[in-house]
Amino acid sequence: MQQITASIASVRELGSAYFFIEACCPHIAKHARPGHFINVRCGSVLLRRPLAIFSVDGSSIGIFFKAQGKGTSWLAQRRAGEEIDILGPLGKGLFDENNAKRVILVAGGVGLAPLYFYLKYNFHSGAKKILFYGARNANTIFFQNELIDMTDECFFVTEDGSLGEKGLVNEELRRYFLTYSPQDGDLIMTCGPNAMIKEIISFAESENIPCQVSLESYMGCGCGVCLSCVIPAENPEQAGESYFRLCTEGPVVDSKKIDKQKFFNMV
Amino acid sequence: MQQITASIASVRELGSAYFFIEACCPHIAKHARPGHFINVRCGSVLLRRPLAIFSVDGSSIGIFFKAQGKGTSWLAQRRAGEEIDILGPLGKGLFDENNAKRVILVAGGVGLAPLYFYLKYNFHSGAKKILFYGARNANTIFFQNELIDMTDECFFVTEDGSLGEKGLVNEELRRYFLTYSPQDGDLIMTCGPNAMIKEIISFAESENIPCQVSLESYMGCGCGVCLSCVIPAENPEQAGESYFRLCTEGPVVDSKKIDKQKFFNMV
Amino acid sequence: MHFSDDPRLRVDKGKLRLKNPVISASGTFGYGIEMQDIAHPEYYGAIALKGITVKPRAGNPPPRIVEVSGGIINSVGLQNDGIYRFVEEKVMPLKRYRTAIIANINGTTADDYFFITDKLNENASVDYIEINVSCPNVKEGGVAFGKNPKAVAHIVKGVRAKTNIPLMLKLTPQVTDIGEIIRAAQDNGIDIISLINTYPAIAIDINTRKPLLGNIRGGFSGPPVKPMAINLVWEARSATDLPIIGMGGISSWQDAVEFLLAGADAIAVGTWHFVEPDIAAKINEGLCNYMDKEQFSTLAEISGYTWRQYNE
Amino acid sequence: MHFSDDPRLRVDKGKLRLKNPVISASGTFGYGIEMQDIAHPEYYGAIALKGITVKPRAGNPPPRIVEVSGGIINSVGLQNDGIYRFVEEKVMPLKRYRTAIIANINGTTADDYFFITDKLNENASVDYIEINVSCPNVKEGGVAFGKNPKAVAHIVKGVRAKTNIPLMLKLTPQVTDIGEIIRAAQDNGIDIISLINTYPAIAIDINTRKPLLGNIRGGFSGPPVKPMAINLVWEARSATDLPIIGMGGISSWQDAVEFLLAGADAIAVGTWHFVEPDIAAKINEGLCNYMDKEQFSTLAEISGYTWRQYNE
Ligand SMILES: Cc1cc2nc3c(=O)[nH]c(=O)nc-3n(C[C@H](O)[C@H](O)[C@H](O)COP(=O)(O)OP(=O)(O)OC[C@H]3O[C@@H](n4cnc5c(N)ncnc54)[C@H](O)[C@@H]3O)c2cc1C
Ligand SMILES: Cc1cc2nc3c(=O)[nH]c(=O)nc-3n(C[C@H](O)[C@H](O)[C@H](O)COP(=O)(O)OP(=O)(O)OC[C@H]3O[C@@H](n4cnc5c(N)ncnc54)[C@H](O)[C@@H]3O)c2cc1C
Ligand SMILES: Cc1cc2nc3c(=O)[nH]c(=O)nc-3n(C[C@H](O)[C@H](O)[C@H](O)COP(=O)(O)O)c2cc1C
Ligand SMILES: Cc1cc2nc3c(=O)[nH]c(=O)nc-3n(C[C@H](O)[C@H](O)[C@H](O)COP(=O)(O)O)c2cc1C
Ligand code: FES
Ligand code: FES
Repeated sequence: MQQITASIASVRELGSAYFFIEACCPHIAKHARPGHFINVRCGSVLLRRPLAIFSVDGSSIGIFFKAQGKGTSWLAQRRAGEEIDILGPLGKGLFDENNAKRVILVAGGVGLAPLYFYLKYNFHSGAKKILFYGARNANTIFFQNELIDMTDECFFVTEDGSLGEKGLVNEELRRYFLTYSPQDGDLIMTCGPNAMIKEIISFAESENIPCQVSLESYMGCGCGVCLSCVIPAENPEQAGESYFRLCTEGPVVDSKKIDKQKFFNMV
Repeated sequence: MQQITASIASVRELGSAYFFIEACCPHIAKHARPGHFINVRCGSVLLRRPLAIFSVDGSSIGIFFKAQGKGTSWLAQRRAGEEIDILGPLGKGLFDENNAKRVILVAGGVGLAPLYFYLKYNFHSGAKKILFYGARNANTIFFQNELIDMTDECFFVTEDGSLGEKGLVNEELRRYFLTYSPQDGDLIMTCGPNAMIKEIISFAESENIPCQVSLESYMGCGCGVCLSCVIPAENPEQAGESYFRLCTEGPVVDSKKIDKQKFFNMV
Repeated sequence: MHFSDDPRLRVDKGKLRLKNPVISASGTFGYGIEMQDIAHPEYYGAIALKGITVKPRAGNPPPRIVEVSGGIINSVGLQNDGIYRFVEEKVMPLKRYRTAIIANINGTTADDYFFITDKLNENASVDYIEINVSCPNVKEGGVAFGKNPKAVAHIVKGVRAKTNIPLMLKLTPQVTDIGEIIRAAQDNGIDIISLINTYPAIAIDINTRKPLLGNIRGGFSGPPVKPMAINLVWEARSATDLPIIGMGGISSWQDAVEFLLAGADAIAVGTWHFVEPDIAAKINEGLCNYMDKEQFSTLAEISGYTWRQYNE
Repeated sequence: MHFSDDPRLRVDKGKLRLKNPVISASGTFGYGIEMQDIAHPEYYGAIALKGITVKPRAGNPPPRIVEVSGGIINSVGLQNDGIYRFVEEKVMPLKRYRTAIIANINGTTADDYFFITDKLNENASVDYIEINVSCPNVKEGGVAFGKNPKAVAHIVKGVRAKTNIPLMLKLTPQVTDIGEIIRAAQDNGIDIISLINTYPAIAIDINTRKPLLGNIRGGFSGPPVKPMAINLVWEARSATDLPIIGMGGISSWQDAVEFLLAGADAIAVGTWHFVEPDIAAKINEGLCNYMDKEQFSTLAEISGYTWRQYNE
């Protein structure tokens, strides 16, 4: 973990308020693994904003984000050559394909970020990779060529059908498995809006497919000291473990670790 | 009084952190008189910052200021075409030459602003105008040609002697009057740092020369509602009048109105 | 029709009856007419005038205001001309506008409050009396009364005995239990609760090593106090059914809605007048749009909405 | 030599003896070692560990933190593994660093405090015990104790009877008279006063009309609370000669100096850890430079400097 004033190498406006920024931070770039995130100071906003690492290129890392509120909007207005204050790499629970034979990745919106990194990082791994990437419409499905290149099968899903299948990404996933039933060695990795995650988890658990999910929560420190970012834990050993810290035990966790009922009530 | 989102016509960096900005605000420009000020919203700074009106040109007004802290630094970074939120014209006590025959103006640093406006506004008035303009060095004496044009006599005074006389402007004033003694119909107008003002007032009062002084104080509203900007009053009629509001009874006041002892202790 | 006159914005709870819920907080809007070019008195449901005392008061030595931590600290110290000149010079000029007038009354003794009330009652020229027992900027009385439930009970009772003009009590946030103060006032006939006044605060210049305010200590207000004020409004709502005027850090119609949801029946704007003098009009407009969007037809439905979800 | 070890920064007043005046505020720096890559434990004069209770506690439902008005509201609610696992798992790993260790202890009953103290006393592994009677995020005990001088007296007395470990009392700002609480603690053997904890606060989302925190109410901290905290340090200094640890909104060495001038003998940083994890090192460096510039040779000369100008 390092705090660094990183110089911005490039800023790309991808359209529809989505941005891609590359920043030079050799230490973070060197240690980054899929699932890791950084915590970025965003102008006069107080708390740092957590963003997944999307890619690593030499001594730079890339982030892919949507300008939502004050913090990410400030970030979106940066220019190449300016500096940003970054803390990273953060997170201990990471995407880990282990001995999976077939990895099914399900991304919703900017939830693509850590999964994209997974695909790039594990390009040469033995597992078969199938991506389901959902977004509102064709304008918000990014990096299409790269994604097709990095996967064995790649499905784009849009709510309005303007690209790929029409509908929600979780419906598409379900449909896929109706045709090609689950196999031994399947592993689902997912990141996206909570409504989507909820569906993916229920599906995975009902089909007994292991499921790694990258979650979000409000974070204070990003480093495990404030206990703000917690997620309800399934079967805690004692009261002090009823919640786990997403920043240090996640952001990627096995879906089994989450007390689903509490978590989905909460979000 | 009007609150207006004024478009910035021009920004000139004068050097040494001094700036001149022109902004389009027809109503204010129309009603502005020497001594009037505006209250400007400066980015994320909470309170508006008071600045004297320096000049009027058609439907624009000019301000002349030094980037001191957060507010004025923000202002200094504006660019032509951007907008600023202005309240003005503010102030009721103004520079008023009445029937003075000879007006002696004493300016220190940015204290030049309202006096410059006075000179411009009263260019055709009958009074003789003598300006003493002091600053740290030659780099911080601005508008020299215009000032020479607008005055009958014009003395520049710098602390390091790099332009005009060397020393403090109040010493120069005293020296002048040693040679050309006070006359009936003399009137002093002054604006500048408190240390200077103190000297000017004592001199004027000891020589029985009427003295109009433009003061500064911390302001909340600039419009008379908060009672923050007060100055100790000489001979108040009752306790409620021990202090007067600088924003509505000033910023220009007759030196006789000020409880000098209290005021100079305070600043 | 101006938004400020939209009938949906009417406040009508107990003794609090206003054409709209936006009030100017005492001490931040002078005597209501100074800024009429840009902030017309009729934008307001009511105008709370600068605090008055029996005798004229000089107020505190300047500097009286300083900007820190996103807010301001003020130590005006109740500079005013006293009750004798108040009605004629301050109230009368405002009478011709369609807005309610609130006299904010202060004392260094309980008798001061009673005396001022008598005077105000004689000519019945104000619509509400706001008993200020929360000024942090005076040496005697002020917040010392507001921190003591017995003193509050005594003052409210005495003032109540002197007048039928609806009474508000202006509370300090710097207390252990705001409910205790409210109950003491309610038991003695208060009609309306108004909160919060400023928080005692100090700022020191590390170079001169002197306090930035002439009076050392002042009262903190502006946006930073909002989350604490919302909490106190919530607590006040839990302590009483009386109408509540919520304030502290309001700078937008969204803030106003937040106070209403927490339990306020009306709101007041203080510090933000210095930033956006036309804030009252903007809040009324924002409230009307919010009511359209969220399909509220009366302000009363918004007032306490969130509080009720957890307390009924 | 690192600035944090500069001998001029030593604090040596009563029972408070630290190598430098910068402390990590409880709950904002975990158990001291999590961030050591960027914020080394040895930058600190002392580290206050996350609050502990007798039994493990789940803490409050998320969301537990929200950013509002330039500060944050948290409602962590003392999630911890309980005293039994504390010494072995939390204190021991920190022992090998040159910094003092403060255990922040909490209870829903007075006996809880006594029990924890017994355990801590047995193995004498911590340097200070901070009695937290000011947590706004627990239903029982917590701030309810800290608002009541009798409860404070009782708890301090009982804890004192159990140990010679120097005792700190962590105070809530939400009281009528902080002096009263301090005197109650001092009369019963407290060694050091530590203030402020967070202000009770609420934020409501006007679209969902729900509170932003899972627990409705939380504690407000960060830069906005500074001027109020400075005032309370000033008041604490006026009430006692005991060493004072000042905190609330510190985000720079300048803020630290301001607290010292107002009367603090040491300071703690909380929220700002989340923004600048290396803040402790920066404060120590800034303090050294300030001492050079202003020609102070000991920290004690700065502590209370401004307060003394008006009180001696
Ligand atoms: C581990 C992790 C990885 C993330 N990766 C990405 C990514 O790669 N790309 C991307 O676009 N977004 C990502 N996010 C979400 C991103 O952090 C939020 O969009 C961002 O914080 C919003 O800040 P804002 O100031 O723009 O919006 P705000 O107006 O402050 O808030 C908008 C919403 O953002 C969320 N949010 C606000 N503050 C925080 C905080 N301190 N911590 C967490 N969430 C917060 C809240 O849900 C809030 O309602 C990630 C979040 C987490 C926790
Ligand atoms: C009537 C009047 C007219 C003025 N005209 C000019 C002018 O023409 N040109 C010019 O350069 N300066 C002028 N000033 C001074 C100018 O207002 C301050 O320099 C400015 O407010 C500083 O703000 P800041 O945020 O840059 O600095 P800060 O860092 O906020 O403060 C620096 C200093 O500015 C002063 N100051 C800060 N806030 C206020 C406030 N709300 N009201 C008054 N003073 C404050 C204080 O003395 C403070 O120590 C005038 C002041 C007054 C009262
Ligand atoms: C400059 C100033 C003067 C004030 N004078 C008074 C007063 O005379 N009487 C009173 O009850 N409150 C007074 N207050 C407190 C305000 O009415 C209000 O309660 C407080 O500022 C909180 O609201 P805000 O955050 O919107 O400013 C004053 C506040 C300020 C800033
Ligand atoms: C996330 C968080 C958790 C906290 N937990 C505790 C705690 O367990 N015990 C305690 O005494 N104070 C706790 N506090 C209060 C801080 O120690 C400190 O008193 C307060 O935040 C004010 O300082 P600041 O403005 O620098 O944050 C906590 C504060 C925060 C923000
Ligand atoms: S964000 Fe602080 S513990 Fe996870
Ligand atoms: S600045 Fe508010 S009365 Fe003068």
